Amino acid sequence: MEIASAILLLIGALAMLVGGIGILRMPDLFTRLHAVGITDTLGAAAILLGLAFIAGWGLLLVKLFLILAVLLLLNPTASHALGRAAVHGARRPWLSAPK
Amino acid sequence: MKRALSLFLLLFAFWLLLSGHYDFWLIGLGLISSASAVFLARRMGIVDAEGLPLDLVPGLLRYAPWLFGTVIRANFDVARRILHPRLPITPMVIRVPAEQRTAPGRVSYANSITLTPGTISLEVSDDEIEVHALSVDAAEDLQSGEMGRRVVALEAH
Amino acid sequence: MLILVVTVLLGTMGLALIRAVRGPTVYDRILAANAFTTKTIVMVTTFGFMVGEPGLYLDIALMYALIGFIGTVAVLKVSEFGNLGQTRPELPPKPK
Amino acid sequence: MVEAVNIVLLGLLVITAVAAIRLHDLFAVVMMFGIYSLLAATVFVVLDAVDVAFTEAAVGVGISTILMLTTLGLVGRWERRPVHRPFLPLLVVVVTGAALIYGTLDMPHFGDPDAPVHQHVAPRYLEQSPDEIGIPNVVTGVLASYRGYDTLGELTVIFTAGVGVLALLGIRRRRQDEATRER
Repeated sequence: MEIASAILLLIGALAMLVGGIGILRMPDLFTRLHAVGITDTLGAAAILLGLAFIAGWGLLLVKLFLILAVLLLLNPTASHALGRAAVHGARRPWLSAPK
Repeated sequence: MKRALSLFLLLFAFWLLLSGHYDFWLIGLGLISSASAVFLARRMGIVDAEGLPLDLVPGLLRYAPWLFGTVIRANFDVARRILHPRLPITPMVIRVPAEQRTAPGRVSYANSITLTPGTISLEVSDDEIEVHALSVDAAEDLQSGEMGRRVVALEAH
Repeated sequence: MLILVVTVLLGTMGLALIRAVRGPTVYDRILAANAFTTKTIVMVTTFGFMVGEPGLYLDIALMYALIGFIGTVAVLKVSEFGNLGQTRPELPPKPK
Repeated sequence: MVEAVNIVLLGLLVITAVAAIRLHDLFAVVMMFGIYSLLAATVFVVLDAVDVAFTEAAVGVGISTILMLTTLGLVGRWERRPVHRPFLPLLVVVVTGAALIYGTLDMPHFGDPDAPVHQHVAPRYLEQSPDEIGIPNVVTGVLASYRGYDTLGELTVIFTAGVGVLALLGIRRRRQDEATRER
């Protein structure tokens, strides 16, 4: 149980770190959105699941899953809204040369 | 009416969960506030198939695990690209057909696309979704249409 | 382990903040603020477990999640329409 | 460890504040203020002031952001060039700040159990309020019952302020409606 939790927490922390690096390294807004996607899905999910292993059965577990559900439902909506607003604000995505 | 009742039960369950105190007086207050929230929502006219998509719930139980697996695989792919010293990304904008019949179905599809790192839905129209993809692989994965088929199946339940 | 996670999360909050400071477009700042909110939520939750009193902190994290989303959507609405919907024409009434 | 978290959060807070001052795009400044409020709320959480954190998050991240954005809809997005140099205000602020910091030197140490605040009514609130009022949260009990009239007065003030703000923000809409009607 403890080991599973530790592994999940480690994966989550790494994903958060990679996402943060991605936000800095990516060349434009739209590619940065993908990096945010990592922190929002794998990062948050792995850390919250890892904490769920520590929490054990009870109200805490339900609340942890509630937070996770809220994040997984709302974050893509926010990302989509951001991308859409940027397109409408005449930001053209940086595109690679076609192969 | 059925939707209003289930919304009331959902809200009340949420209230109980956050309250943590279960005596007569406080539970009574919770009942009153949930009931007034449902009343207001009905007056606003948002208790319908779009505001409370109960029809999608049974199918969701089968769709969620598959989506979870896909999202994790996509995560590792994008993470590898971010950490790669030469940043091997080929951003592109593609259009994928959205064959879902209902608005909640299309929204689920668009949200699933965004939830998967590597693809982000930019614009949703009646029969198409404009998608920004980080790499050729991510775009091809989406264009294979498996996710779209599964969301259509999610609606059929 | 929890201490490590909180440290990493604080670090990534810093990374998101750098993006918010550097911009360059306003959308990048919104994106950074959004990512920052997510990281704060997870950080507060983990911090609650670290100090051994998770119940309180979970409620706060939940509220951050809900309010942060409202904030982001309000900001995006303004950036797209120029205001929060005061000057948009009335939608036609829904048929009953 | 808790102190370390606090220091890091305060450091991020300073960075955010400086960035908010230096930016000239007011829209971006609102974003920085959102981050600032979230950080401040998190500092309150770390200091165990959970109720204050709730308020700060709800007001700072939620309502103020929306109010400031509505204001931007009225006044435009870009900061005007200041008319005169801000050296005198800077001097006033620095002197006031120094006086306040000097004043804190006489205050009891942070978290000191012998501080006057913790001697007078606080123990009674903590020990008796569950029996006397029956509200599980002590802070709510104090605000809504022991200091009920205070809270009522505060609510009146906040309500008046809210009416004033809404009246200011609503002007533009009526004019535009009339303009469209005349057209």
